[in-house]
Amino acid sequence: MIDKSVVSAEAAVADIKNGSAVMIGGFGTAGMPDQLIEALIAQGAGDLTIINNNAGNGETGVAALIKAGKVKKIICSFPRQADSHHFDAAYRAGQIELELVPQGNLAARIQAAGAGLGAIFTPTGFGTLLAEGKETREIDGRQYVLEYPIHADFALIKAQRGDRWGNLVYRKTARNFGPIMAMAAKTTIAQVARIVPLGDLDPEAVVTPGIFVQRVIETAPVPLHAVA
Amino acid sequence: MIDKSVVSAEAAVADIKNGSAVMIGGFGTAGMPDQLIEALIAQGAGDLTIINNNAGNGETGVAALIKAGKVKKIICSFPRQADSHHFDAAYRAGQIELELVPQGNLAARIQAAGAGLGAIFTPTGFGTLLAEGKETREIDGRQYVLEYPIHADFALIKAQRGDRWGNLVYRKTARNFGPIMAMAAKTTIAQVARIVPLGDLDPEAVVTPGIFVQRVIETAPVPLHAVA
Amino acid sequence: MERLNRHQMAARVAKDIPEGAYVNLGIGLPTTVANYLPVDRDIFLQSENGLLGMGPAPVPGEEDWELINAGKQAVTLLTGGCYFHHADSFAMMRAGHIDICVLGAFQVSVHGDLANWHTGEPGAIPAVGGAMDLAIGAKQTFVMMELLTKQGESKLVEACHYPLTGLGCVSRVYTDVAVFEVGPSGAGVLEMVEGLAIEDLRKLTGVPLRESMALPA
Amino acid sequence: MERLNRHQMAARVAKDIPEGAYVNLGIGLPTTVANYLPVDRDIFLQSENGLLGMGPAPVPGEEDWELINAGKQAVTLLTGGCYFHHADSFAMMRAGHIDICVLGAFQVSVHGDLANWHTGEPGAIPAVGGAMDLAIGAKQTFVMMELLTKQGESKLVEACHYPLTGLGCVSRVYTDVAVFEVGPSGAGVLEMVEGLAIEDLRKLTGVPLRESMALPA
Repeated sequence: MIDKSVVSAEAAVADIKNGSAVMIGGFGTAGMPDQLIEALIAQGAGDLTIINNNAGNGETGVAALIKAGKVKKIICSFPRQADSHHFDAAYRAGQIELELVPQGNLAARIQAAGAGLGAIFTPTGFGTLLAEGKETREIDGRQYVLEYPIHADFALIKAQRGDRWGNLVYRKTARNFGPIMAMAAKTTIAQVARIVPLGDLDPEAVVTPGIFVQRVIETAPVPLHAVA
Repeated sequence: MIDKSVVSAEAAVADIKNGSAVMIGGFGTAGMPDQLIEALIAQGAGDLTIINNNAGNGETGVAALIKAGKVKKIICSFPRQADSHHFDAAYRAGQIELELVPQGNLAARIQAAGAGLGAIFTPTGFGTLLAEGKETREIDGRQYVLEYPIHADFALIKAQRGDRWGNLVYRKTARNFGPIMAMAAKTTIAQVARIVPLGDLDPEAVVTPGIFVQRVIETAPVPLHAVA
Repeated sequence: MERLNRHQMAARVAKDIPEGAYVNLGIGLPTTVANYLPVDRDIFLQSENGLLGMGPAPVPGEEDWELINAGKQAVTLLTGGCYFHHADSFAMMRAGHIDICVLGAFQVSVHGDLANWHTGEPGAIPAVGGAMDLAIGAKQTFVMMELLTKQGESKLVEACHYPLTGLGCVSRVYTDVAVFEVGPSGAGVLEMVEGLAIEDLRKLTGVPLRESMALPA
Repeated sequence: MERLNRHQMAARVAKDIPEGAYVNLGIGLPTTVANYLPVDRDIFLQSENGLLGMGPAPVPGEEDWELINAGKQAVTLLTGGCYFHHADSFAMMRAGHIDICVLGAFQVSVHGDLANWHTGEPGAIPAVGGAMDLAIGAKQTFVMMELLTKQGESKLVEACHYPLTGLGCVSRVYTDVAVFEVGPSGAGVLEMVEGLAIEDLRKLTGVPLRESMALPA
């Protein structure tokens, strides 16, 4: 019997190593897998390359990971925010490398990795600083930039419900990068509000098929009415 | 008030013109929009370029369109089948042009069109007849072929339920090419078993958001219990 | 001359959004356009973080922080709206499924180049978000901005000197004193506030301006 | 020497599919492998037309023709299975999410080249389906075929003369008389039916063959 559920966030992230590339889901705090990130900080792996839309908000999640000095490089679209002070400080101190990617290219490059493509020609960014030095091509009268897939060793994502085969459904706009990051990482770890019996998820409504998920942890139990 | 429902299949396909590129959903007969195809044959437009996984089965659907002499070219992955005699005859008589595309490249090229990409490097087909004359490139030690998006003027697809904003859900493996064709065509027309009131479709379970669908027709009414 | 305030600017942009349009409103000033869309029109607001059919802000106290917009403000979902992942969301933009996107700007050139993501100042931390995708992806990109900087310099320019967001992507510019069309053949004036003459605009902007007062009502 | 029949070949392949594997079985002979997978193991069958967790054929009379496999036969969905669209389905293959795919073949070369989609005969109508995607996408591609054609020619060859499906993609070949490993360093024999010697296989195939009888049980 295959059961991808793991007893704790600590156990789920135990094999993340120094230097790993780690995708972290979320758009701001919506969909950010906070318990997995806390476990990762406690676990101690450093020199990480983090792929996330932002570069941390406030004191928790990706911000805490940066504050703890675990992040060598971040690939993101929107690092500078009102409450991104931990990233700002590390960046100004030259302690963190930034690869800034337009958000749609970030999504497309992650999706390309999950789909096994070698590269894509995307129109976004053509003629801007963010395409400097990159190969470009005119196709059917429009200008495109060649962009490469973004792969990762691990993806840490947050979903609403999951089952022991790793099938996932999300909640509202907390879905964001979860489904495509799950496809792009070698090992995907999902924190879910509730692990449900196999068959509870409607097969027509599963958003992430279990093939893309290796481990599932249930976060602190929440009363049923709050997770419906 | 926006209402994308159209009164009949005839009205829905009325503006398809000679020479149009038309994507048709379905894998074999599962997901084939039979009523839209019948209406298209009756409507009379010819010299069509058809994009479909197959090249018709038996006497109905794409097979009937070919038999009626409306198809100039077909882009598909699997034309030759036990019951593809209308295609076989037209092909051997030199009356139809065939662009044979590996099924995954077909899906990826349709998805690339729907996502606004200019081209993609795909590993499938490298070193084979189907990549002859195409640009190739080694990326990270793997060989890829450059493939271009497949766009269409129209997509005719079949879904299970739809609403007046064009949101769609599908049924089992009849989903297949529907969601990606809807994204790749200028005008997408969906035949659905039932048009439901706005709000009846679970926003977490909508597979094709209404933005990708321009017209919805309800096919012959079916008792409720048969379409649940 | 009476300049439009931010509310009036938002109302002016809203007037040009037809029923049935799929629209993305950028963060900041453009977000306020939503408040002026007529409630009897079905207009579909898309948010880059994965929703279509975005509704107004929730009643205070009823915020759901997993239902937010691109600016990370709590929003609601209209009946008939739906959720999707980030790749599908940006496919909507990049392939022209979005009819109109409304963005703020540091500068817009008369040819429709847009600069709105980075001042290029040394030490400034750049952040681009979805701006580049929106700018070049939507069928039409509208810019909404005050015409002049606080220092009195025109933000409608011959050529942007801030780092570009996209080339030739803007079609129309809504400002506090006039509405402009921009593009390959340069800039034209579509509308002006009362009391302003086109010569005044030419002086304020320092760029060549056509009279193009033929905007259909 | 007793050749394996088709059922025995299917059972032999099934033995090498571990619990938890994501597997795609090609149309024709490989489809029969499903019948020999132990029911007490969770093995996930994927079908290119958009389902994961494919179950056995339905009871006759209960076919649902919107629930079919790649060969367009009626199937069922296991509890815990799900549906998805074609782009996601082929992403599963192309990016190596599928652990094992089992395909039939016209020819396999000692280096793992596969020919299974087209005889290349004049007048033959080509059809490729998902074969090329499966062949090069899965982590491991197994071929399942009778070793000899009806004319007695070896289908394990030095170099395929039929049009290729993929280059160097096959890792193992299950036949009615032996199991081979193939790859960059050529072909090796992992198993033979009783009564057969490696010299017999060398004669039957006409290709150089290593002894590689170290397959873990």
